[in-house]
Amino acid sequence: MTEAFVGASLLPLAIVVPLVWAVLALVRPRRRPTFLVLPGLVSWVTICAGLWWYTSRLGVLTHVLGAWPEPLGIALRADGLGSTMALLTSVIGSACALYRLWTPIDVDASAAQRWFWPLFFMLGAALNAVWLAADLFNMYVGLELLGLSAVGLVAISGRANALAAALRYLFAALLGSLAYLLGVALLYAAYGSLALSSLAALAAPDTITYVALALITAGLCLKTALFPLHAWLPPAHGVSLTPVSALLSALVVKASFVMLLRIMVGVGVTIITPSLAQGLGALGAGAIVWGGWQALRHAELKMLVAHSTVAQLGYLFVGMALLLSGSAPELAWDGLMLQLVAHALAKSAMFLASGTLIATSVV
Amino acid sequence: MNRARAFASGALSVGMAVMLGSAVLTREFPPFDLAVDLAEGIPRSGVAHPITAVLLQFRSYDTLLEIAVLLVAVVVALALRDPTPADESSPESVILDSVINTPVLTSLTMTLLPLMTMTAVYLLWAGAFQPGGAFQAGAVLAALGVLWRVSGRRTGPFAANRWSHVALLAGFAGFLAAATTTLLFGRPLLAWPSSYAGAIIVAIETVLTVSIGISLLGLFASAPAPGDERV
Amino acid sequence: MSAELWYALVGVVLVAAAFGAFMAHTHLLRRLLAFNIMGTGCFLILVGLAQHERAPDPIPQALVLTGIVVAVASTALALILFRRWFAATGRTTLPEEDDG
Amino acid sequence: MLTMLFDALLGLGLVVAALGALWSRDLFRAVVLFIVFGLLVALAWIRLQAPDVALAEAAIGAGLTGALLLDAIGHLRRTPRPEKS
Repeated sequence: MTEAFVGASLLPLAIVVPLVWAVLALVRPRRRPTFLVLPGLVSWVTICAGLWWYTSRLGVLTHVLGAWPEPLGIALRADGLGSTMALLTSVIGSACALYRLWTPIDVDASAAQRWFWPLFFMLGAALNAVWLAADLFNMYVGLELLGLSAVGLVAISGRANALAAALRYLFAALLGSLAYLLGVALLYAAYGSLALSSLAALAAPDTITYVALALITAGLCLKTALFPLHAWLPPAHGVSLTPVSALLSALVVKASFVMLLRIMVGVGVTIITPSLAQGLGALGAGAIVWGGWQALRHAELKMLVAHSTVAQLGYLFVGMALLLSGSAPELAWDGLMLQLVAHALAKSAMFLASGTLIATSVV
Repeated sequence: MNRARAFASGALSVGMAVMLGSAVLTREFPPFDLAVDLAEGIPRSGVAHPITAVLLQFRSYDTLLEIAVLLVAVVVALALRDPTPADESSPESVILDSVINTPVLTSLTMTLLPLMTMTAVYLLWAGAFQPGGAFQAGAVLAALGVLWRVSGRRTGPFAANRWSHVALLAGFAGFLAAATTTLLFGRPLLAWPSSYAGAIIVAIETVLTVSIGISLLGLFASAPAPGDERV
Repeated sequence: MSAELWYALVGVVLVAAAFGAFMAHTHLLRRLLAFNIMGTGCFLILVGLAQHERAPDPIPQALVLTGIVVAVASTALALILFRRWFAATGRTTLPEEDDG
Repeated sequence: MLTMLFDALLGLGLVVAALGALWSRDLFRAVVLFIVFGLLVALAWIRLQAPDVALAEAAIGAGLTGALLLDAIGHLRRTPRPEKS
């Protein structure tokens, strides 16, 4: 077996293994899930670390699903961005899972205990599916899986404020993914293909492409909670169980951002004018100011941290604007990656720490 | 609704119409056509009906994730079931009940039961070479389950028990297993050898039909509490 | 005009009308209706425009089948949340204090 | 000619049913119009030579979603709490 083959086989495993654990958690829901969850986490981190290692050695890895080559079939593709995000997901996901296992402080319903793990592993699989996707419609299905499992995790405690936050989140997510799907429909009608790789070569600056990109951008910005489309985020991230807040802020909002980044770089880079890119950057700058101001005004710790996510996401859009306006693309790319990784680590740690702080100070 | 909100949503609606309309009307003939690839791929796919070939061969990974979406919805439904269980004898819905629950309907359901089951089986079987397939057949099964519940029954083929739990999971678990097994043979995910592909697809579709039916029904009632053996 | 283009344009009108209604209504069930109609309009555009001046294309049709199942799963999830929310508070809308 | 007339009427019917479902004052009537809309869309799918989608739309889009929504309205009406609008 060649090294490239082993590396490429890790791509589907990064998605299949969490799915398998989701099924196992459904088949035998237990009161003490440690013995079920720990092997799942270990295998998940191992696979993602292996994927990252192979990608850093061999470059971009591609796995042609069903042996049907693109654009008729679908491929999974791991580049530096995708495999880094997958590794980050497995590490942060494991941290949140361990927190959940070992500090069961904010468990307030037995239902939450029982149904948490299937949704948790589904969320992990969906995140990896988005990081490794290379097809526009496949990204849509991955995004829906992500959105519904995230909404489920927010709502799982069944408290009224969690239900309100979940409903607000769900309706924003539904509108966002529908706008995205409209854009995809237009792109398929215009180019006859859904594979990012073939679209990159074909994209032309005509009306239908601009409209499609506008819809995709609007939908994904709503899902990434870019100012001023951010109203759904603070309640959803503020009222959930602590490990769920950490997962949502660190990883879930970045999924739609990474999709937008891939589409912009793959399809849009030749047709997005610098002024359009600067417009996105301006919104990002607005998010930094507004999110920071709102964070200052909130007294409740988790709401404060949630508003800081709005501000930090703004930096990502500023980075994307720099990348697309093309003055120093490599520097912008480095900055983006740094911000993606740093914010994910810092924000998940902050949520987990604030959860512990709240629990110990109340009791 | 206040005036500003009405005005803003009207403006958004018109803007959307202009934007989409201009895009649709100015589309030029696409440079790319998958019809050739499709025509070439279908003979090797193991199924004759192009849509089934797309759903379970060319884009089978989409379908796998889609079944996962359905499963997530059912899991959330189970997690958030009404904590106070409804009175077992009460009908599912007042409106549906007044419209539907009559002696005529009850006897009609009994007549429809075998008929709709046959329709589901036919659709499943037809999916290999003409319109039909797991989703349509599953939807017919779910519709049958809805009728069954609305006419006030809690027992029988659509009751909550261990078997409905198994049936709920079997579709996704079976599909996932069939997808992953190929990796053991050094083939890509979901790449079934073309000589077995037809049989594998029929098997997957059969299990999926039952699972989709039970899932959709579970979403409707969110009461066939699978695995309700409280721990 | 081909029938395909006609139905794609009908889809455009449906999406636009439903989008407006989605933004205008606060009642969650009405928003859900609007979401479903918007989705259907989107599917009509997808298939209609892809098949305009071309042979029937099974790929968008299969995508629509997937989309319909995803839409019904989302709708069902929204209804479950909505019913629990209504049972807890008696409200059919979201709390509007930070609606913006 | 006849098919063109049919297409024109069906498209018009779709828009009218959708507007009714979106703006009807009575929620029950809105949902019924939504189900009618779903059945009309199934006809449109047949005209677009997509019988598979027509089947799924009629069974899931109109049938199941309609039943889900009707059920939810029944739930609203049964509950004694006053409905805020």
